[in-house]
Amino acid sequence: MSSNKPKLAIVYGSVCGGCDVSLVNVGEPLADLLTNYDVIYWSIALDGKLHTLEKLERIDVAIYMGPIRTELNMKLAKLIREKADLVVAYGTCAVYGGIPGLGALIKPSTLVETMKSTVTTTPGSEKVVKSMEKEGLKIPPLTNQCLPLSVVVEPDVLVPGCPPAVENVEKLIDILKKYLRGEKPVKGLMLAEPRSLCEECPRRPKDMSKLVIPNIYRLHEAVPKEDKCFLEQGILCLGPITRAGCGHRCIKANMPCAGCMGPVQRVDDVGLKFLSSLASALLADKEKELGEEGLAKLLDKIVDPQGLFYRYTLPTSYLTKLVLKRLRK
Amino acid sequence: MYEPKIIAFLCRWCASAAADLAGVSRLSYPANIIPIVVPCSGRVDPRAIIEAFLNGADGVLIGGCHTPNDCHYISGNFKAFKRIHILKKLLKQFGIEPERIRLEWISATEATKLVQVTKDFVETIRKLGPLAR
Amino acid sequence: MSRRTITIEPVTRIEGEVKVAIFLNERGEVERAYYQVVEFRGYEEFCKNRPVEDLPRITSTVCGVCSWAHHLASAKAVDALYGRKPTETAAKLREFGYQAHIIDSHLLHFVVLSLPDFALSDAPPELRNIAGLLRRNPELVKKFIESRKILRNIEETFGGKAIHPAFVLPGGVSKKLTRDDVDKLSKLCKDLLDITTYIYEYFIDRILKSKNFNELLYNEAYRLRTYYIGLVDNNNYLNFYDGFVRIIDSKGREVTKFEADKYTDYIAEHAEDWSYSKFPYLKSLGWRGFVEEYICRAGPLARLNVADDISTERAREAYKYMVETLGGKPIHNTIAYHWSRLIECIHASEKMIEFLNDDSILREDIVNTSGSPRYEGVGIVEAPRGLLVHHYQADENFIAREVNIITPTAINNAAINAELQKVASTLIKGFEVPEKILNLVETSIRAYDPCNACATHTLSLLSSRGGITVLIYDNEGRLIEKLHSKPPRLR
Amino acid sequence: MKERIGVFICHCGRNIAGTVDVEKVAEVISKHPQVVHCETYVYMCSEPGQKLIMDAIRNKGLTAVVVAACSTTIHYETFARVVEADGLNRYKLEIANIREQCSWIHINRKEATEKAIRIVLASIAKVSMDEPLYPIKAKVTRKCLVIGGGIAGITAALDIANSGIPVVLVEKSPTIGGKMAMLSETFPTLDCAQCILTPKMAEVARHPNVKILTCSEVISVEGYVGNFKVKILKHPRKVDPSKCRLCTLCERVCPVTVPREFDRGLSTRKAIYIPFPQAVPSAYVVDEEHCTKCGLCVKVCPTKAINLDEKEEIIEEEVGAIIVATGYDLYPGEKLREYGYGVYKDVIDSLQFERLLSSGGPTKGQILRPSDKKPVKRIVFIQCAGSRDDNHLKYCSKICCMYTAKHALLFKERVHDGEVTIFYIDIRAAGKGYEEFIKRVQEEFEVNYIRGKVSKVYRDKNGDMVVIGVDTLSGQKVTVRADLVVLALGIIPQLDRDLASMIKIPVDEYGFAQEVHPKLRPVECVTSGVFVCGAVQGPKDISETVTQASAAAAKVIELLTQEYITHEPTIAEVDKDLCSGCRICIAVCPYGAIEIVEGKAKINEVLCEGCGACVVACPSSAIKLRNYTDSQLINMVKAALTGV
Repeated sequence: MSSNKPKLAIVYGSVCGGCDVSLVNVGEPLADLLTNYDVIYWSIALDGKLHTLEKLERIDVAIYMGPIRTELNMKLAKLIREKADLVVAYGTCAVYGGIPGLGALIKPSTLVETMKSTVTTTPGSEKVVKSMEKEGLKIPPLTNQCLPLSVVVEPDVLVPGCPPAVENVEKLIDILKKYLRGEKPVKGLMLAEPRSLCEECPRRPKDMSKLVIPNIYRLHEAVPKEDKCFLEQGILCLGPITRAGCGHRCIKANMPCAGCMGPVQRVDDVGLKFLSSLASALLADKEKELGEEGLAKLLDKIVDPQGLFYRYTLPTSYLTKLVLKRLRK
Repeated sequence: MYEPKIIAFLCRWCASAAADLAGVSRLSYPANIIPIVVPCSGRVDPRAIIEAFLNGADGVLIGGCHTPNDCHYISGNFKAFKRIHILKKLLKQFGIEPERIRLEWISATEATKLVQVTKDFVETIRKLGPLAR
Repeated sequence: MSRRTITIEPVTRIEGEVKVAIFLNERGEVERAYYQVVEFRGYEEFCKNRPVEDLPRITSTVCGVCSWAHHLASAKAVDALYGRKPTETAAKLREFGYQAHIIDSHLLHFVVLSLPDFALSDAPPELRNIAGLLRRNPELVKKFIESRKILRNIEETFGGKAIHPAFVLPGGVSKKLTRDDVDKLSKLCKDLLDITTYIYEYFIDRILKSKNFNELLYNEAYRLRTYYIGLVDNNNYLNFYDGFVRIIDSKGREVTKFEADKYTDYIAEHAEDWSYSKFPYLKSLGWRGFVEEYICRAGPLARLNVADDISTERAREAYKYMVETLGGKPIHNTIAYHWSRLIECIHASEKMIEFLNDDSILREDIVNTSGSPRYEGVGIVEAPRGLLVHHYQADENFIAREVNIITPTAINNAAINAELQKVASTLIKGFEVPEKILNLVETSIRAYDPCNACATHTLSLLSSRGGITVLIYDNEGRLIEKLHSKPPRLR
Repeated sequence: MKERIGVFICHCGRNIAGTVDVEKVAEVISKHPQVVHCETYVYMCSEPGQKLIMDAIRNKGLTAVVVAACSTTIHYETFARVVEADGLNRYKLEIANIREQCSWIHINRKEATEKAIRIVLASIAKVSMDEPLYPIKAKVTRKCLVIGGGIAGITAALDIANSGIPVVLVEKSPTIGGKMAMLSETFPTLDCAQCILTPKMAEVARHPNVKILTCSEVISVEGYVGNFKVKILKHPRKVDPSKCRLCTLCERVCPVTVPREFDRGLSTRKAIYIPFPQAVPSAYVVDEEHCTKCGLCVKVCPTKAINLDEKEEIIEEEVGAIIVATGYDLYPGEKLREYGYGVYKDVIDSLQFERLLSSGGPTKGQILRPSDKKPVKRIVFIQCAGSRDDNHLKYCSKICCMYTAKHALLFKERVHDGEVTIFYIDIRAAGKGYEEFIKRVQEEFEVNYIRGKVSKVYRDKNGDMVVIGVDTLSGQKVTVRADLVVLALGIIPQLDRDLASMIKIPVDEYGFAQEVHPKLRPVECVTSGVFVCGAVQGPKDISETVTQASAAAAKVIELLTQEYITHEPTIAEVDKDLCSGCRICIAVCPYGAIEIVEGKAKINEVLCEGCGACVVACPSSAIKLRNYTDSQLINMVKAALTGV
């Protein structure tokens, strides 16, 4: 079954499957592309097995989805970088770590304890496995952290989005078509806008006067209006720091941006930057009136800054690096 | 004895002037404090604070002008206050002691306060131990 | 001859990373077979200390294939926690959008993941897939691709994003439906019903009558006489979004029927150290290992077994036909999961048209902001793959303190293992195992449409003893790689 | 370009070298890859020291200089001139302060030396990324806008005009003069208010450098210090002041009668009227709201001065500075229900009482009660009516104690056997001659001061006003009967919110204009080029108002006598390619220096003071602070920590 067509592999980290579905969702352009490539591995749709992949000396294009959470994920990530000419980090998890990245700093032992202590779990599970079978049944252990592909190897193309928007997947397909003709994209190409969601936000006001955050409301405290800037309603929205290019789908559903496209071009740490923006704009017109105490009270309404700022990017935060550095010492 | 390294971002108008006054008055304080003069406490970027930690600082002190009315730039001190407030909370979530960051209002005349604050802060950090253990 | 191990790695055309390990004895007979989930996610821990109202958006990413199920189960748990019953309009909007998702997931699974096993059973492995299907039956694939666009459009109308939607608030939804939306949806839903009917008829005319499908459908190895669990409404009719949890035994007798928040009285979970997925079981039966009689199954077939009837016309007819054909309820034939899926697709399509004719979906009261908080809430929905439970506890500031999620794939984990053992023992005789046979082993797994991202939202036991060795075998049982890894060192 | 940095380390005699091992510092610093020259000298600021620097710049082709010496505030200018003398840009110089912030505060030589090295390394990190910069220059329009034609506006306008700078004085009402024109006499000297004010009004009216626009409002302000563009809406006066001879014919034929504002409703006027005889401009005006356009006045006017079809007009002015002097208003008496203001005609406010006292007022200076025009014998004054009250105005209105005392005195002068009762909370008489004045009123004029709060005022069957209160000194309930009750209503700022936001004047919680610093910059607003004076900035009396008006004028003169404004170039700058126009920076900028132009933030170079608050706030990192960029700050931190 050897073919002259370039070889394409779609490989997983600890995926949720949403990226796969987003790829399938583009329909014809994908079908068209797949006829031009020899898809050697894509376990959701095809029957190629791991050993086939391992035996190959070279892959032309590899698309990696999901975060790296187990040693198997890690092995595959390194394997494709070694063998593939063009590596695509597909989806927020592969680019920034994604939501599973929220577990980046949780110790595996804690995870075990949590598992053991959920309300429905029976303590002291029986063993059905015979000891001699154990060796063959070893599961790949967890990596110490949950990492995006982009931290482990250097991808050629990055497609953020949880999952990537159809428009960006189509762009990727275009790139892969051009690749067939020998055109390789610039290294590190990010399929998203360099600027923030605010630029294309449908709620951008006509009167471009200052943006003051008047208060902080959680989603159970305020019903968002459908036509007004979320921040100006006191509802925390990551729009100002998040790359545009997602088609502002959440905003359309009247929900604030949670940042799945990752930070704008020049920002490398969402939390450290956005906390400044947020803090600055919060009651910027009432600072002296409220004083430190009054301001502190309002700021404390940001109950989970980590989860707010780093919902999709925790493994890439400098704070994560700092914690890991601290642990390594 | 463990000697912590501390970066002190001092606003040009108040805290740094207080440091100058401390010098003129020959008021001694620990050499652990390495001053970096900034235009305003509102210029201190949380990213720079974390950079200090990543490069070996065990504590970061930010000195600005008193609220509500002393800031040379009107409200830079409030900006610093709000940012540091969230930053500390964020650090806590990452398991890093928020006490490693200290924001203080020190007017140009308060050389003694500067001395007191720096001495106290060095002690606090000494008790916390090195950031990277 | 010595003992051998056969691994299928990864099991393909299912969602997530799974491995099958089959241990053969000296005579080449199957001694034990294991379905091993080797992917890890870890949600239950890192959802802690997050604001509970954010959990619907966070947990929707537990799984990208059934993100709507998680979004809504989470929403219901959050509603209960805040003590806010969603307004009638909000509940309808959620349920409306959810029908589209059921179809989305079912059709994707049927056409892309499973149909190649039946429609292309004679094809070589590299063509036993959607591409092969496109060659053999372009019309069907075209319809399928059309359905993707329609479904994406419908899902985006409600949820913003079709995958990982974001549109629920405690006690309601974030966005009203407009008259324009309804006009657009009318056309889409009508077209969708045509497509689901087409695919159903294709199945009845072409697949159901085919020899190889029939062989599997009635094959004793692919049949488990188990308990079933699923949601039913007040009339004991099929319902995906809301209702009571009903459990029946293998004879079809109702064992119990309970409301969501009582689930801990009935369901418990067992953990094994060789899988990142746990094994839920019925408390009344206790954990007895992979023994058919003590196992409970969830999913499309389970739903149709526990329900007395279906409310919509076409689906009801199709349902009756299946029950008659297979000799009455409960149906234990695992391959009938596929059939059930297509019946549900028709039901969901019909249900959407019903919603469109209900003017109350246009009302503006989409959020209920009052209610007395209970700080604990359970939300249960029928995910495409079966019963899904989200259970949260929060502090007085509505910060999550405990999170428990039980997924349908986990519920079916024991059944899959039991059936794997049965199928493998029946099919594998000797050390030479053709690829085709291994695919038949996988076919039994695919019937459940397991979703392993879901199943491994949390971690199973990790070996606490020293270094871990990962052995990788090829499908002939040869050890081809041995990986050593040190135990995690995070303190 | 690779930098060639020279580092010059000063011993400062023993001041630095006594604690810091300067040679060791030099040794370490010399190894820095960008440092091409490093030397130490006993006094770097001395002539020979300066020459060392100049020589090195010339001979070694230095592109940047670090002087490690004393505090920046001491010798920055000295060394800046040194590097400039040899053609280097002054912004390529950094001073590393190793004296005040190092040698003088440490004893341990090793520690001090190590720290000095860190400080110098941080300075090298900064200077290597400094850009050469040049001061920003902006032309100045030599004209000032004064908003408000009361005593504050008039004073400021005159001071500025007298210095030769043109002034546009904008007044909302048909005449200048403001509240002061309504007063009878002024405390504590009892000068006649009209007598001291009207000459000033006349002077400003005829001043060649002052253009007075009455019936006018500022409707838009754009631009920045030195270069404001202002639009003024001039409502039609409908009487040509140059033709009006004040013959009163028009007034006599006008069929419409309405209350007279100037007398606060205690008398009436016609729809065509003159606010008061000494009004400036000295001309009649048509009250557009009430005029029926019957045309009678037009017919009788002998000079054809009346044009009822006159339209409003928009006047555009370019000015370099703006003074806001819009004054105050009385707190609405209706809000104090328990005092019966607005219910009983014989409960009046302090300005109404001024009109009763005024010889030009409705009663020609006789004290007659409004309800039945009977002479008043018994009178009650209620101080702090609205002021110092948590339910109304929290602050003290400052002037009420004094004018109430004045009222009591003037009343007693006119009605010798009159009975005066004053309810007060405290007497605040801090001011030159003030305390003496109060004493005089209390003692010479036998005014009954009751310390206490009035709880109720009502009219009894006999038509007497009854005032019920508590004497807080004795704890007794007090009932006083009176013919007239005068409320010393608190004062509130008269500052339209739109106007405030247009000019970008911040206001305090009560709506008073906020100065930059209450002590050191009391007349400046944060918006550069905008100044405030008078009661719009806070309650104050006439003498303070005039003082502040002159202060504001002096600041304006200081600004507008320069041809150019020069401005520090170390300001913020936007990278348009990265800006998304999220509007956060606008909220952060304390100087209103940022606006969105074509979807992108734009920084006004003259207004920006370079604080850097926006740089940190910008979520796109699209703003940089020149010579204090993010990378400079981070590199300084790294350098300081890397150390030896």
